[in-house]
Amino acid sequence: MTKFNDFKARMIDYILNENLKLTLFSIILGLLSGAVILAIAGFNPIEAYRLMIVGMLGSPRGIAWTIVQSTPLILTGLSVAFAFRTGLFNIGVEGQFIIGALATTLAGYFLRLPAIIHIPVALLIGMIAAGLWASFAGYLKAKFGVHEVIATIMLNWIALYLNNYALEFNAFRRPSSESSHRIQETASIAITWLRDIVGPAVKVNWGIVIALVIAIIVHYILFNTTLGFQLRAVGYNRDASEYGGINVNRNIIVSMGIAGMLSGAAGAVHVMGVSRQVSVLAAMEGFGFNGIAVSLIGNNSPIGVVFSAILFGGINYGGRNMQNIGVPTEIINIVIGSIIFYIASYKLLQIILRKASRKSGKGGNLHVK
Amino acid sequence: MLNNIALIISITLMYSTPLIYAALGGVISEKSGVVNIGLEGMMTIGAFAGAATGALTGNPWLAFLVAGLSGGIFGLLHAIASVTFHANQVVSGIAINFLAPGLALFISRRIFNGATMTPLIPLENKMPLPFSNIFRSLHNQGRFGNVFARNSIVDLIFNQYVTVYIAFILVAILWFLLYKTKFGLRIRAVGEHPKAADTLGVNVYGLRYFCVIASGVLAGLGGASLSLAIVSTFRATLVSGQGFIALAAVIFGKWKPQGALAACLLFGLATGLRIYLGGSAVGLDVSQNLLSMLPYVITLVVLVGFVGKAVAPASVGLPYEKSDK
Amino acid sequence: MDNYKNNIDFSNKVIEMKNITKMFGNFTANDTISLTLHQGEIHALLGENGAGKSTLMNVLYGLYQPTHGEIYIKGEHIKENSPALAIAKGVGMVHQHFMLIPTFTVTENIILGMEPTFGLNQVDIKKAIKEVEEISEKYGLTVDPLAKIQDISVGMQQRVEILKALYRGAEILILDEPTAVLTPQEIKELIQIMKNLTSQGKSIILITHKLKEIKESADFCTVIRRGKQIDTVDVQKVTTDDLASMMVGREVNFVVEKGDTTVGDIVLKVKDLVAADNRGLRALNELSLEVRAGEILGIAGVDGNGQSELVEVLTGLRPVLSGDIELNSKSIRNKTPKEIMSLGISNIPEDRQRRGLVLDFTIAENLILQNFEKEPFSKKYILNKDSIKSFAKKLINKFDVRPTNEELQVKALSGGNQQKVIIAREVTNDPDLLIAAQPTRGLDVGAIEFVHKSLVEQRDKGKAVLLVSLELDEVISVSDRIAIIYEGRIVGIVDAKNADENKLGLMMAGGKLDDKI
Amino acid sequence: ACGGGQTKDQGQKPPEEQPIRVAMVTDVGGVEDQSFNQAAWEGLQKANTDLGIEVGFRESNQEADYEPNIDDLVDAGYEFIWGVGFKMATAIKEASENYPENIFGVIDFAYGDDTPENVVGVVFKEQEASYLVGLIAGKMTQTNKVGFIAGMDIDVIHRFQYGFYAGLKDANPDVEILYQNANAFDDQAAGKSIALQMYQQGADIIFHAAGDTGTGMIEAAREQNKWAIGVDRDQNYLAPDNVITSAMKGVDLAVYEIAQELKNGTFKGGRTLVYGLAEGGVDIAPTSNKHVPQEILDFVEEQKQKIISGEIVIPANKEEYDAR
Ligand SMILES: Nc1ncnc2c1ncn2[C@@H]1O[C@H](COP(=O)(O)OP(=O)(O)OP(=O)(O)O)[C@@H](O)[C@H]1O
Ligand SMILES: Nc1ncnc2c1ncn2[C@@H]1O[C@H](COP(=O)(O)OP(=O)(O)OP(=O)(O)O)[C@@H](O)[C@H]1O
Ligand SMILES: [Mg+2]
Ligand SMILES: [Mg+2]
Repeated sequence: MTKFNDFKARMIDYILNENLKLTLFSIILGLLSGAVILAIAGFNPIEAYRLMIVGMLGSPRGIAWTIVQSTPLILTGLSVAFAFRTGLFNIGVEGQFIIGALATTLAGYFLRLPAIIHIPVALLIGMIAAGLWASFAGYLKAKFGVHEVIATIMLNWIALYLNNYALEFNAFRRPSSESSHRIQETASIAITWLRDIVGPAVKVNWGIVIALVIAIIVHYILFNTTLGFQLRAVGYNRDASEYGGINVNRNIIVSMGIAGMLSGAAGAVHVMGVSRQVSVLAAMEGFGFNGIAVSLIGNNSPIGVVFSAILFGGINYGGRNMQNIGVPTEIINIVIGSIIFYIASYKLLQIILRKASRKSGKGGNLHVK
Repeated sequence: MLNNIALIISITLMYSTPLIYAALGGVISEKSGVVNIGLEGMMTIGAFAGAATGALTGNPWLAFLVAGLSGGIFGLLHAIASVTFHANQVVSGIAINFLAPGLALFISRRIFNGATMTPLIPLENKMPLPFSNIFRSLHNQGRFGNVFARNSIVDLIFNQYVTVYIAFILVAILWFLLYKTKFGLRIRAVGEHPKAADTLGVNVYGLRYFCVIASGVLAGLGGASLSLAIVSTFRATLVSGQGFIALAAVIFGKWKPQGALAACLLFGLATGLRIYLGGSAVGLDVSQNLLSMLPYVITLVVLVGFVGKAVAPASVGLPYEKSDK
Repeated sequence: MDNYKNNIDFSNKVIEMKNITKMFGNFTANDTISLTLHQGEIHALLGENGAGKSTLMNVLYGLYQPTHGEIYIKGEHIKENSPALAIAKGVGMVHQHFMLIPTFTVTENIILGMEPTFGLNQVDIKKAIKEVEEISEKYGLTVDPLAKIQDISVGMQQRVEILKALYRGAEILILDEPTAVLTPQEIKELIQIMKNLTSQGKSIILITHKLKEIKESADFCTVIRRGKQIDTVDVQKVTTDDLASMMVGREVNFVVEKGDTTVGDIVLKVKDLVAADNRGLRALNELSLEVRAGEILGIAGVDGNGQSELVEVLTGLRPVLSGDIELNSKSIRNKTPKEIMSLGISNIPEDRQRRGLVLDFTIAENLILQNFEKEPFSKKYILNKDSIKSFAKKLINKFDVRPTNEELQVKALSGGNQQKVIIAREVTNDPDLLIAAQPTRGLDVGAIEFVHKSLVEQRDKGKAVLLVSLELDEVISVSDRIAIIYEGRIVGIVDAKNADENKLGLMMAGGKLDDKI
Repeated sequence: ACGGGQTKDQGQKPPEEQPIRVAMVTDVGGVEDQSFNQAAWEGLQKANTDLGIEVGFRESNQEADYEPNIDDLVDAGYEFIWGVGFKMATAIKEASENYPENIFGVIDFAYGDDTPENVVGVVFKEQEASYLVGLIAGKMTQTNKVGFIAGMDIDVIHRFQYGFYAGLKDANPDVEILYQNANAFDDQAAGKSIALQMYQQGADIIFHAAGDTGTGMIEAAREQNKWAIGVDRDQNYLAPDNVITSAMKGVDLAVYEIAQELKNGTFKGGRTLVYGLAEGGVDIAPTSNKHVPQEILDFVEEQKQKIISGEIVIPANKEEYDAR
């Protein structure tokens, strides 16, 4: 019960906190910038945004899709955030996602198990595979001093080709397709009954629950366990941690491993809930790079990541509705880019907000960090 | 065999060139203490602006210039965020990776009737091959046998687009700038210890602005070296990840222009090998997917085996805040 | 009017700061402080940690703008001050935390911002080196112009800082705690250098916590407490005790109070220890020593003779090449820091911000940095926040850490309070051996008193204490026995009661004593 | 309607027929990708102008967009929805089950006997067009070396590949074939490098089935002043002096014809439409006469008729090719 109160207190903290205000303000400014571009290009920004919002919130279907699209982003965002918290830049989420999806598909297709076992097993196998994959980058850093940014960038591409290589095998590839066999029904986390409500084609699945539970676990690990304590200590000050008896190298590997597991969970949930297969990849799908953005919008905090993933997923999903009036899809990226840009320039926002509050006579205290 | 080697070298140069520009951009920015993860986006906008200008005006040099400028504009954006407003530099860079490609496609659709691909530039309006005529005339003189013939070893290696030579010259210039001039001394000081530089009256913000904008210009040129020389058009997928490879090359090359050059060449070479080995003429019976991993695996192996720990400029990634204004 | 240590030209006021107030947000760091510096004068600035000394000097140097008040340099009213302007007006500042670029050479550091050039703006390094050599000769500040900062001693770095100012033609030098990291020898040299400078017409503002130095070198002293100016006094007319009580607002006890001790068994035994430094050179050269329960063994030596490496080897951060270390008769050679810690060694590290603390962690988190895996702070990998909190509250109270909020990040604490956090943690570990490396560096007298008391307390509880310090005074007054380290070897051990500063100094410099005491 | 100031004339009109609404979901690359998606869109636009059919599209930026895009179009009231590209086969099939009232089509995929009643698959006999360009290459090569660049090692590409090989060998048994799989549809630099290598090894004509990667190949042809053969559309405009012909695929035709059927009410689902030479769904580019001598074109025409009549069957994969 105290645990819950603690969590609730943190939630309230987060919601009332300065960063959130700035984030919201960034979102508004980002949307305004997008509006300017829309207007310059000759579209009616209000109509375009109306379509976007109706797209994401106007119907149970839209809300459901938004959640479905946001689910993997919560997990990839958590992965980036977790690594950031421990002083590592995990730019390899993309590859870890691919590995997680691949491993889960293998487990989902080849294993014959009752659903109650199959689902957790497939999820875990995806997470572990991706965890090992990422911890390899951690190992290279710990053992040879290879910068994790290079290692993970290289591993992204290796993962992509590994996925395609796996699909060269006839036992795995579905004949006359560019995809693998489908996972067994017992490994699916689809919520079929909900489809009657939100629409038959919406891939509603338990992934969101898994993602939220994992977000809480990540938060808990970071702030309430000895592991999190060590990882954060190493993230902030490697030398002091070493002096304090913490095994820094082991922590780098563990941290990358956990970050990888989170990306792997994203891949697993995507497979079990939505795609049910993996396909030959011609290019990066972007779950990982979007995860970086999600993490940053969410201020690298697990709770923030959940909200920002939903926002990101929502804009991405709802934004496509703007095509109805001929707005090209790139606008979505421009809007997202602007939001991130304003979030980055929080100092600018502080200045604007301070001026505004001075004018309105409130004179709020606006110190961030 | 020699011809094959020459061909591999020429493919190496081709693949490396855009990376060299962008990596140099990364070097100068990070030397001054600003991480530039937006290289990818800056390359993309440069590739687009170059190809579009080239297609519209037919003037490759103007196109090259515009590409640099457009990269520079995004550099400026990055500088405003990360220098003036003390943004988290990674965040700002990521923003650019969303904004720049988005804008490139958006503008492309506006000016080319909805097309996400720019019109092909005629051969004669691409960046020039400066030695092409010399080689041809030398060859025509006949005194040199077939040494200068098309696709001879000499031709394959040395008859490159001018962008290749410019890239190499830029490496030398940047090296000179950073390590021989007072400007370079100050840039490096700002990247290592901005406060120390500040207390000596060195203009930390000014230098960082310069370096980050230059970084954008270089990345933009790198994009244009793709769209104005290697090919002659822009597509959304043209850059696809090369900015990140360049970023890796910066670190791989230990934040030095010559190091980044070596890293880019290594990557290009690995790609060249992959292409060479993948040809049916070699008769290697290996999955293309495994072969495609080669450049990335080689990079990792070299890093582990030969390069060792790299030390970044001490203040890279940290916004410099004057304690008081 | 006469008898000043330096040739002061009282008719020439080179600096006048009038009623300077500097606020950070709602916090007043300087509260209407006035200060006058005459040509040729050495003016000391004294105050506890956080009193506002550095802030005042940063205002003078143009790094901060004053909230109120006026600055005159050589009679000229300075309005929009900036480092560049201050430099141009002849002000040079040696900052408390060195402003040197470790990967640059001495020359590069000195000329930065004022580089001689030729051709295409190329740095004329030859000319630069010549100029550096010239000034360093003129003022007796010998340096190796081509050495990298990271390879030279702090004393040398200090000289480079002064040279930086002089290279810019500084007439007025601000030295912010220049002696905090120097050896006694280097301090002597520095005082000589300062006198050289004033005799050549320079004026100096000196910040230091060491009253002895003020007495030795300064003419006037301005005392600041909590941002307020207490007084400006003629140094000749006051005693060190007067200065100390002015500064802290109470009487300060300089004598380390310690009774006799009963020495017990050998706790630490180091035998023929060999280890390398960062560059792979031999830093410890068959070093042997013993520390017994209930005694403080002080290591005296000039910086760079293997002290840091010794501490690192003892705490498991640096590999032993040969020789052995025994703790309570068990070898701890090449064990991990964690194992060593659990066997009973605690350590107050030399570099508290880098090694001692995670600055972004709270006080509470720093207090359990080594013990978070133990009960009651955690159980089965889960942290127990309540017990962490109450533990922190207890220690904050016991060790008088201020402010008392255990949720505060330690980066918000002053140096002295940061040190208290470390001491609280290490002492509470209840070690058999406590290693204290430069434990009072940069602390004010009040804080120093506290640290010394803590060390003696440990000894009295029957613990072994190894004190490594560059402050000879400190080593003599705190230790029971003193081991002199020279070139990675213990070259002599003396009883502290019989210690003689001159003899120790001689041994520290490599000289031999005929008779071992 | 002009008499007596009638104001309620709308009401008296016979209820106008609701226009038929057809939309498509693009693959990555967007609707103006100068390729596949664009061809489909052109077919729809023609249906719009000629037949008054209301048309729309949704662009996908990644695979995960397919399903929401299809769903959106259903929601927006389109009754017929195209998935452009075999990668959308799964999504289209599922949509057809979820929305039995709607009709769906997929380009480049055959569900065979499993084709749902409200789905139509469209496939092309790429091998037939490839065979014809193979004939041209076989006849025109001067070095007796011809190259083929694959985008990936997959079924669709095999149809191009083995049809091309068959044509080459039929026209010129001595010809040596250089093959390379670029393993990417979007790597222009790879396409160019591979082509340079092939030209250097003596090939004088290269055919590609590699999407954007092939654009790089055509660039190499321009620079080396060698011959190239385009794919999917008439790619001569990319290098008018070098692209001698292209193996075209009439995606626009298929899309248009289905629209016509819808309009006429003759549409029937549950089947796979196969577009070969006979149906006019594949062919060589109309610009082929710019570079290919008339006698070769005549020969090609002759062979084309034989294919149409069924006299020659073109191999669509390695097994069939080896069996010849
Ligand atoms: N940039 C700043 N922002 C806010 N407060 C500051 C800042 N710099 C200093 N302070 C505050 O001003 C007070 C005076 O700090 P200052 O550095 O001048 O102390 P000091 O006398 O130099 O101490 P020490 O002896 O430890 O060097 C401190 O209590 C500190 O909290
Ligand atoms: N930007 C800041 N905001 C708030 N407090 C600050 C800031 N900068 C410095 N301080 C505080 O000012 C005080 C003095 O800072 P300073 O850097 O001079 O350290 P110090 O107290 O002298 O420590 P040390 O003894 O290690 O030299 C410290 O308490 C520090 O926490
Ligand atoms: Mg100070
Ligand atoms: Mg201090």
